[in-house]
Amino acid sequence: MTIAMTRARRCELLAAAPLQQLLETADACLDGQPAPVLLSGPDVGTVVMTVREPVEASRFHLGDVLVTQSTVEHRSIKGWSMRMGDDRPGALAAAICDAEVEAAGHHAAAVEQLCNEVEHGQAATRAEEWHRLEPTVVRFEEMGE
Amino acid sequence: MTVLDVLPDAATAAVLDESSKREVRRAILTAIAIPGYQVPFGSREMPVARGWGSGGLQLTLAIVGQSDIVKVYDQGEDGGVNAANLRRLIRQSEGVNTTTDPREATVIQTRHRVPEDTLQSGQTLVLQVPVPEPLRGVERDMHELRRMHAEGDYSKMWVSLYEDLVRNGVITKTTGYPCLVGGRYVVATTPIPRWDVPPLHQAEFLSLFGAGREKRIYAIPPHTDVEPLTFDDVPFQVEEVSTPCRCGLVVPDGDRQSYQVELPQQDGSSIWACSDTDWCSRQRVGAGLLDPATLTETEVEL
Amino acid sequence: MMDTILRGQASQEVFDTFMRTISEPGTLRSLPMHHELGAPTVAWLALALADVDVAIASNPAAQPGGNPSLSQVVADATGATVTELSEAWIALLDRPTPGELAKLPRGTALEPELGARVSIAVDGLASTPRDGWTQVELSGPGVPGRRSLAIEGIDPDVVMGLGRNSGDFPAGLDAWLVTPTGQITAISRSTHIERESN
Amino acid sequence: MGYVAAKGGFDAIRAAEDLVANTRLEGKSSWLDLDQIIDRLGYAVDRVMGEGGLWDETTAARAFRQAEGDVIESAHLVRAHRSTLPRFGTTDAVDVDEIDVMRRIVPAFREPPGPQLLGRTLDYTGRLLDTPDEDDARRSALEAAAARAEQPAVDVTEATSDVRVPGRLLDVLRQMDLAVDRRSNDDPEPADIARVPARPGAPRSAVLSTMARAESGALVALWYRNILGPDRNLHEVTLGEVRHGRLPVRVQHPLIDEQVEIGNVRVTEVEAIEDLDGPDEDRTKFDVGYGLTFGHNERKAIAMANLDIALTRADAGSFLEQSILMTTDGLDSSGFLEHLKLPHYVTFRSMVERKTVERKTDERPSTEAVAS
Repeated sequence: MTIAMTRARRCELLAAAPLQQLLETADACLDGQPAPVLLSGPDVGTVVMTVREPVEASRFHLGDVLVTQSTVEHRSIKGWSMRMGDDRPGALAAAICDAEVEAAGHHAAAVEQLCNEVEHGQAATRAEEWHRLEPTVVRFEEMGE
Repeated sequence: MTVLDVLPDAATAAVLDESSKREVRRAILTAIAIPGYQVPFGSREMPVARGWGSGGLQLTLAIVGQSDIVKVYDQGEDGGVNAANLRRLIRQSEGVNTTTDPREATVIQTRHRVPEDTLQSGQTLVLQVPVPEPLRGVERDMHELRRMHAEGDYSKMWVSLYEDLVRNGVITKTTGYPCLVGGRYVVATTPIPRWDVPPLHQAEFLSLFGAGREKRIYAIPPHTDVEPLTFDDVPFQVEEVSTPCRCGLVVPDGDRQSYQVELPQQDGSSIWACSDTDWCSRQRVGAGLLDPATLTETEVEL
Repeated sequence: MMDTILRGQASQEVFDTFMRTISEPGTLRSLPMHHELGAPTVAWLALALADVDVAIASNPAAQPGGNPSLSQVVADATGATVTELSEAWIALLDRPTPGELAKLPRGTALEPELGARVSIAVDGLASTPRDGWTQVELSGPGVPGRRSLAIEGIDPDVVMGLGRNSGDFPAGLDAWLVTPTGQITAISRSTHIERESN
Repeated sequence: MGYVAAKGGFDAIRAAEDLVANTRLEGKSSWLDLDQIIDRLGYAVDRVMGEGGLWDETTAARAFRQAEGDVIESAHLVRAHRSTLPRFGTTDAVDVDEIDVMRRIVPAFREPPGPQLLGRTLDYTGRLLDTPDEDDARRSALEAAAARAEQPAVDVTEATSDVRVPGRLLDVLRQMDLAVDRRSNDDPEPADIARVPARPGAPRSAVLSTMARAESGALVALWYRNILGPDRNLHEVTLGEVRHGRLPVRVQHPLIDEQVEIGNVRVTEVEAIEDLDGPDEDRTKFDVGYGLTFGHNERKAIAMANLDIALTRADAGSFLEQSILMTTDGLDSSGFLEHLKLPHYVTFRSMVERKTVERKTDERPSTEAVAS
């Protein structure tokens, strides 16, 4: 059973998906289909990380972030992805998965299933992290009157 | 078919991409249009350290095309380690041919020298500049430095030259002698010796100066005045060259010797050699002292 | 539609022509026409130099079909931003009026690099006088002594508004004049211009 | 003969390169995997990312391995690599209030809103060199990991957002009317120091970008110089926030008009509160400086925040701005320093020549008369 999610959310989860599972899912999407058209990339490049600081509420560039971007046409639909790091296979696979769902292909459910697993995995990782951090919170004795 | 089957090979990266080249090119055009003005540019990090010719390298990479022939030399020497390294980078990145003969070269990248051969129209001299600011010795505040250039206010520089003359009897500025370009901007002539300043005046060739670490580009177009700062009654002096090269040659066409560097010997004596090794070799071949075959560059691709 | 993107070797060759002309104002050169570009020669300065960091503008006369504008063609090819003449880093002008020229940024003595680079479409260029053409003599950096230049298809007041007259030097405009067939010359902001009567 | 033949330099370079590469490859110990470097030398990796100005742990680890642990050389490799890559664009500006903390301390108050979360820090570990038996140490580490794995699954709802994304002390100070409010509605485009070199007169965004990728030691030295040295631009600084946490990286999806969070970066963030005591300053208030850098590097972020507020307060004509903008980049300073190793005999010869000429001038009678 899949939960319907927005395309933006799906792209976020595909960006975070483990490479091996992503490749397996994308390979399934390609099965029996003509080769996808690579509209751009997959290319490794940078995006400038811009932040808004609190003192003047103004923006500045913190630095660059290494990313890989890919745009494909699969099942006559455009798919896009951007993943952190130097990851050309992953970006290409994620763009194919994106198009598969947009085109309501046979494996759309598998892609959504992968996304759901990633989402649960992220929540579990975060909870596990807090579980280890929480004991380092400083607990104060009540101050005497 | 899998994702990996359709994944194309990654494009090989150039040292400087098209967009970075365009930025350098835009700065070059402004530099040429305002001779001697230090144009700020977004100097990229190069595979060589800042201070090792990264400014000259960016200029050369930005201007060369496939028909260009590039010479890179350092202290007058094509075999110098840094020159050889830069030459290899340029050749690998842009696929251009290289030479040691400045007469064949269309682009000559240099550190600290101008070729002894008179360069011609259409040739471009690219100078690696460590410190582009000629006034830094007399003023450190960058706001004030910018104002001085903007207003053409070089009085502090003149005062400093005058004090030097009074204190020392001569102007003791050695290399990178300050010059007025096009009657407007004072420039640092990189650390080239004073010997190399006269060839820049009303030259046939274009000179481009690149300071990568300080992120400045400046230029001297052909047919432009380059006047060393000096006083009416104190003529500009190039380095005295009294001893000929150990090659023993007197230059055939007369009064212009070549710039000599000193090679101290164990016994305290010195011998002297032409700093421009390619020029020296050709003179020696001309005099029958050297086998012409040795002039052919035999560098191998790494 | 022909390609409008200049890259690699072609981009370098076109740039080299612009660099050589501004190095020696008033000399005539030819743009490397073997690179067939789907844009008039007046746009080549921008096609060779612009990218996402550059703002470009053109005047109404420089827009042959009107739609898309010449600036837009360049923007699509280079990623440049289209702007007003008063904000232009590169301006593409056909038969400009002195008024249009006056709108362009000239920079300041502190930041002369903010002065615009201008590409101006003209009908003809020659190094010797021609009847009815605007005749000027150039001097200054890049010119040994004096150099004659004859220009067809330009308002003489526009020519006289270039070079040293384009601003309070070192502020000013750097201009390239280009014919439809790719003949090109340049007048940099450091060039002195004197008008000659034919 | 001491003179280099035309080909000699090239051969020597190649031989030196071989010596570097071969010594690295022929080392007797096992090869250092990138994962190992990221896992076990994390502070070095973070420092390389911060000074290299590029977030990517793998690239930083690769550079660190190639540079044999030389951080500045690693940062150079990272930046030169970045020069070869296209820039796809800019992220949507992320508000730093979104930092998801892994560590957060507030030295200025005992019990600030939100937690005093020590997180993973070396601050309180005894600085005693650990000398256990290597095999024992590995065995007990594995046992501890196995024990943790057997613990029951954690309740995923445990972490609440007000704890993980706490409010910041600056806002508390503002509510107490103790902080100068420098927020304004105009939102200037941030300076891009990779495209337009920062020089004095640059906007604050350029100063912050410069410090974010400055060499850590240079910032700390400049900070200390302003405490103890001749440049006394700092005096009573108290830290508001010190955080290590994650910031989302959001880009525009090109096919739909929506933002996509493609991942996150770890950052260190600091607020530095400075007492205001200048003649033109509001003595009843504090002002705050800001520091932010890639990775976990608290020394750098603290120095940055202190120098930010110092610069805000510095007198016109102070050299602090020029010092920050022009002297803190590790590649600039190291490159220039190292270029001194290049041959300089052409220029040195010119200097020697002037000495000789000066001596001749000194020998003239008129000069002797002046001297006596």
